[in-house]
Amino acid sequence: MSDTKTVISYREALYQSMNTALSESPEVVIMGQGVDDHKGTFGSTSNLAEKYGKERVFDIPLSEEGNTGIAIGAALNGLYPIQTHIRNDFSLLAMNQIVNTAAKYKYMYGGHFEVPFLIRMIIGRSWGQGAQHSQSFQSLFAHIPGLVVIMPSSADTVLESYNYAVQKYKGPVISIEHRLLYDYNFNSNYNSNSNSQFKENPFTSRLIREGSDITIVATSIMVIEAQRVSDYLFREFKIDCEIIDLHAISHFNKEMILKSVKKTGKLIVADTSWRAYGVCAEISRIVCETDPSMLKAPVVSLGMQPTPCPTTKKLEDLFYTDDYTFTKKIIELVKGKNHNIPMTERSMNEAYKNFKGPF
Amino acid sequence: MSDTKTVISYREALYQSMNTALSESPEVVIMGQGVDDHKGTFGSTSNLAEKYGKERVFDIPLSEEGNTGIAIGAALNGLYPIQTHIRNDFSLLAMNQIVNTAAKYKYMYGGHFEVPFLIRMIIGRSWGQGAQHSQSFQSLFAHIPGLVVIMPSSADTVLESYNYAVQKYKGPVISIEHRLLYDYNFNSNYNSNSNSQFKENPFTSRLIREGSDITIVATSIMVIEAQRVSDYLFREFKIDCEIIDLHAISHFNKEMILKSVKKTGKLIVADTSWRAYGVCAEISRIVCETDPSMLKAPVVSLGMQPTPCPTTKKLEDLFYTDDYTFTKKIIELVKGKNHNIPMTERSMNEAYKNFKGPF
Amino acid sequence: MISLYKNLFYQSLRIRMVEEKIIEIYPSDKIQSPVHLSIGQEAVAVGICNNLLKTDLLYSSYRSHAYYLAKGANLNKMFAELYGKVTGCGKGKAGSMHLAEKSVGFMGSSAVVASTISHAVGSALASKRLNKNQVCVATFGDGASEEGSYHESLNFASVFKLPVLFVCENNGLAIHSTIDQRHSYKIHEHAKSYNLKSTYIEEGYDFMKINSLISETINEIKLTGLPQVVEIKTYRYKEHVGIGDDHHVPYRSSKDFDNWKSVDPLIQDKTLINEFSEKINAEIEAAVNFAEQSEFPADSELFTDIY
Amino acid sequence: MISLYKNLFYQSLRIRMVEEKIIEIYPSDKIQSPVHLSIGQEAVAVGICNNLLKTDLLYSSYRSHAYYLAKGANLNKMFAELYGKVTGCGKGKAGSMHLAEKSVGFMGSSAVVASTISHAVGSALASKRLNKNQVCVATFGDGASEEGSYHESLNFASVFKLPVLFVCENNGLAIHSTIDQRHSYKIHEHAKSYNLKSTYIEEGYDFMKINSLISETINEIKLTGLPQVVEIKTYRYKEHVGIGDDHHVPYRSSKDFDNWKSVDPLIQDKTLINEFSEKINAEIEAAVNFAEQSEFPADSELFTDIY
Ligand SMILES: Cc1ncc(C[n+]2csc(CCOP(=O)(O)OP(=O)(O)O)c2C)c(N)n1
Ligand SMILES: Cc1ncc(C[n+]2csc(CCOP(=O)(O)OP(=O)(O)O)c2C)c(N)n1
Ligand SMILES: [Mg+2]
Ligand SMILES: [Mg+2]
Repeated sequence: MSDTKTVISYREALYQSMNTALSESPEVVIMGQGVDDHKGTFGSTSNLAEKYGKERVFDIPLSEEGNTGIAIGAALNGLYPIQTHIRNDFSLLAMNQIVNTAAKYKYMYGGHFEVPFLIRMIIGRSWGQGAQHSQSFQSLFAHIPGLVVIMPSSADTVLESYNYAVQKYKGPVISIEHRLLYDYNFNSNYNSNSNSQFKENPFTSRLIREGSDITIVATSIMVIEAQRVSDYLFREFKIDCEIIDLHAISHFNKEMILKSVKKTGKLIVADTSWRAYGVCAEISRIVCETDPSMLKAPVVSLGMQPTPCPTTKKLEDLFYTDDYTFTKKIIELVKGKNHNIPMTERSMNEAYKNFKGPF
Repeated sequence: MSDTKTVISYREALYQSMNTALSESPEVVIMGQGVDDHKGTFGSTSNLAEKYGKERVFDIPLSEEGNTGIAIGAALNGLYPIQTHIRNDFSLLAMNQIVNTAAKYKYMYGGHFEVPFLIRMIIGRSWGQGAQHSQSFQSLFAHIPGLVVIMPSSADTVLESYNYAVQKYKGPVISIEHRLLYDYNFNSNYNSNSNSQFKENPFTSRLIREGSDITIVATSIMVIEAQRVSDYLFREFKIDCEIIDLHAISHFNKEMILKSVKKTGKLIVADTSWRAYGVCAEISRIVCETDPSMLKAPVVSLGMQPTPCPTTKKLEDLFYTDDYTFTKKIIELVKGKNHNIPMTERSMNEAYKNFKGPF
Repeated sequence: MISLYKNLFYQSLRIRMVEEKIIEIYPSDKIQSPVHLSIGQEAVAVGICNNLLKTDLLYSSYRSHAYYLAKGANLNKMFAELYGKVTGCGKGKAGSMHLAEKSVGFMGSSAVVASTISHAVGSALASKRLNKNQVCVATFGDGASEEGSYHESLNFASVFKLPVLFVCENNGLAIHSTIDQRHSYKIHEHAKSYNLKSTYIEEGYDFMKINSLISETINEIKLTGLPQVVEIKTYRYKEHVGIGDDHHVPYRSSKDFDNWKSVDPLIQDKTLINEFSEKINAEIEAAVNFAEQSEFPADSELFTDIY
Repeated sequence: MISLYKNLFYQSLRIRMVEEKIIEIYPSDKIQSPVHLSIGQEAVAVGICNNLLKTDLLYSSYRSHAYYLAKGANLNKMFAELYGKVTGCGKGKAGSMHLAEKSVGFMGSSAVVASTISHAVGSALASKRLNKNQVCVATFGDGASEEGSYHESLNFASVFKLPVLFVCENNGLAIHSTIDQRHSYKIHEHAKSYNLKSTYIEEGYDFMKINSLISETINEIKLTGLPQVVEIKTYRYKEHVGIGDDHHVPYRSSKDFDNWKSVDPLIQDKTLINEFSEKINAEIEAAVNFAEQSEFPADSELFTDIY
């Protein structure tokens, strides 16, 4: 095993996985609104139509329900379709096909059919996206048996999951990507480390930081925030956070979470969506059904405020969790409310500050 | 306050609420597939078209997304539409309108618009409904700020909620009714007891049985099952269950639940849907975020097995919770696994046994 | 060699007799799943499927018994499925509303109206991309054409020039709702606005006529690779779901019913009925027997085939 | 009295100048929300709204600045909204994509393509049931007509005979995708299959022509109570979202652009531009000022107006 590390952006990882899918698997087609235009789904499908032909990478009409049914029918007859929704919000129009047919195709007919396909859905944040361009529906999909729901938080989780989905997995996979991750750079071991367990089993969670004081379960971009906050807390106050990247919202590693919470006794869940009936709820259920006494303090959950997303920046900043709150909650959980640690109101992270829409 | 009790069926309560809506509120229309036919939405809208005219009670095309948008537009211009989905499953086709527009109309435009309407959705169980006629999407809707989501479990919760929704509430209400409740008879205090707190505040939970040994939080038909099981356990073994009818899936009474769990230390949640990202998850979150130490034992959740619903009775019986399991779980929680209480495999409840589809 | 007429008659009669058997069995509660009978509509399924190869893919709705049989799937497995047995085509998990049989190209039947129309389009896309030379068929009711995905499917198939045959079985009803309450358009006229060829047959009881039109249509689709729509007027004899008659309910006229029956070969052609009944009955008895004798799925089957 | 031409010109120019002001302000990042400009398409909004009463209800898409203004909503409140201020028409919660103003019957503008078309149908249903004598208008793009709910909306409006005007602003593009990649149908032809009247105007820059057709159409709708469709060809000058030009990208030809500009009154009629610019500028400056001076919503606003 070589230890050569490469640095690639999330966008490059997406592009690589799309490129690999097309080059390695002749049955792959990428069908989505604008996948062949000059913006190429925020750069993740750029020039692939030119490279592989418009028969394999093509634009489709604005017909989400129909298009999803078409992907399912195509999958049933030998293609591997990759679909894209440039906003997660639009996937609601395809909910019937995703939930009533894709998720059930294999089971409902007694195991005789398979529907292998990938739906990429993008979630956003910041810069006035407003109520209809800011939603994050992982818990809706993960409630439904039959769907694999993932939220890649890094270049390698993209590469592992997408390559596996296309090459090995035979059912529908829903992947929710965060637009603000696209410009992040990541250390990637994917190509050097050919034996990674996650290549064979990507639909699970990752322990990405070991620590003893508190367990942070995070999804998507909140994993990055968790890392930044944890680094800061360790550097400044020797608070040692354990971070689990939940990744597989429908198939997360329960044992990993339970083991961690047993060790730390403290749990904070940071997700990109609303908290009610969301990721924190599900993690709480797992803990409560196993042994609630492992919790030595109340659980804290971070997510969107229980409102539609307002457009104005002033309110939008309150709508989302900032890392000041994240930091504060961790300190309070670990050190108690009277912790005496000086906290200055810290700014939002760089990505949100520098990001300028529209996207 | 008179204490005259009347006995009415769930179906009659539905019918009464529809009739009251039409007679008291000239802006009400009932628009739904088959609402004016001789079966009248399982009897809940029978003859209303004849009584109030086909301008007010009318059939509509098979166009769930469009129809929901039409209801929203109608609500914005002065009507109060009542829509029906004879299966909850079909509402997925309307998800975009429900989540992206109805739930956000008031907020997104700064509070200047209101969308008062009621969507009735029916869930089923038993008799080979299969994968696409058996789903129960309360948690999907309740995840979304802006929606009131209720699951009436009795005649009075129907009357309280629907009359209030139509006469007082100004936003979208989603009500999930259980088909197998339609034939149940209930004691009704609605007409005699004119001061019920629930007439003024129906979108909350109800403590329907006080007890000290365990807290049961139940939804929809599981409330009936909880009552039957609790009566049995008290009669036979003096196990004393407290039952909370969650009712308002989006607006349940947290304090009521926390108070009860603090008292009993034991919690069992019985819901009509899948457990992952479902009602038990959300209740667990509330407990965990408040004080997990109130739990003296692991939480138990009952719901559908994590599979699509199989059609054959043999597997369907395993897919749903039966009251044998319900009873057993309670005894184990209260008395411990080595409880020595003799348990015979009890049959499914009468409704499921006697129910013959198709519906 | 048996004549075309006799062959199509035989197939149609077989479907009717199978469904009449279901009616007979139903009160016993051995079939615990909602059934949507095709009685009166058999000629449509037979006229279509007679022109399809096993490799041509067909998708239908919950009203699918006729298609299952006409496409050549196994009768034993059908009764076993209705009985909820593990030997059924869907291992008992499917029931009446979700019959399918991959080996004969019967690809699915959904209980959500219109939801399989787009599947046929997608399969045609795959056929074209992978040069499989299949025709893919979507059959659906008049009600289904009201769903948005019907519009989306027609448009996609036409823009992408896909070999799809859309067949609307227009029985004039969606449950109890008549078509004039629901449609502003004529199905076969509306379809033309998507720049595709569309035809209409009034005599949905006439399997010969349907067969010959579909034969021509399929040939054209194979030749041109372009989608077409066929609308066929037909008549549902039984109630929407279940086994009862419901002409006593005033939502439709029993005069229409009488007219339809008076031209229905499966009622009128007593000679052929007599000729074929015995053989068909024997096959049905054997299938029912097979179903009765079969096992229910093991408990563990609840958790298989999800992912 | 000012002539009709001058009046419509003034309104169109005002919209264009407002959007040009947005372009000017945008780099400052004071407007933090995606803007979909109507530059090039103003005549459509003006030609429609000139024929509507305040009580007639209009729904549009995220590309709604033009409709907001043409329908008579307040310019101060618009800039304040773009600035995210509490004095905005949506208290800052709406932003560019969700302008609306109840008092003038501008009922909503959604960022989900096609999602408001059915709202107009529903409002027309209410109008009919409650005898309000309103016309309800849905405006939407060519891309929106691909969504299933468009089909559902046309059908419903026609079956129920509702006073709805559907106006498709056909700019030939959905983001960067050209119409021939997406449409098998001609919008105004397809609409006719729903048994409703449908017309087409090629000259989407010509507010006089649009105005006169819409005037006739609205009169007919008020008279008959029946829905109609109007398709208007138009041209989007700017990129789909944002303030840039993108004719350097080869997804569309700059020759078309040049042709369009050569007939665009808002470019060609220098006399009127000169006559009106000052007045309009003053109004815009005042509005920007109003926006600048206004307050952001209080934190507590986050939690109001949900239920
Ligand atoms: C999306 C959806 N909406 C409503 C229903 C309820 N439903 C079942 S069958 C049916 C009528 C369908 O009519 P049609 O498409 O003409 O088929 P037919 O039953 O006449 O063969 C309806 C409304 C459903 N199953 N799916
Ligand atoms: C349901 C949905 N699908 C996709 C999108 C992404 N999107 C935003 S605008 C647009 C193009 C719409 O084109 P058209 O309806 O012609 O309107 P135009 O922008 O040309 O005015 C698309 C695809 C969306 N907002 N909503
Ligand atoms: Mg029909
Ligand atoms: Mg356009």
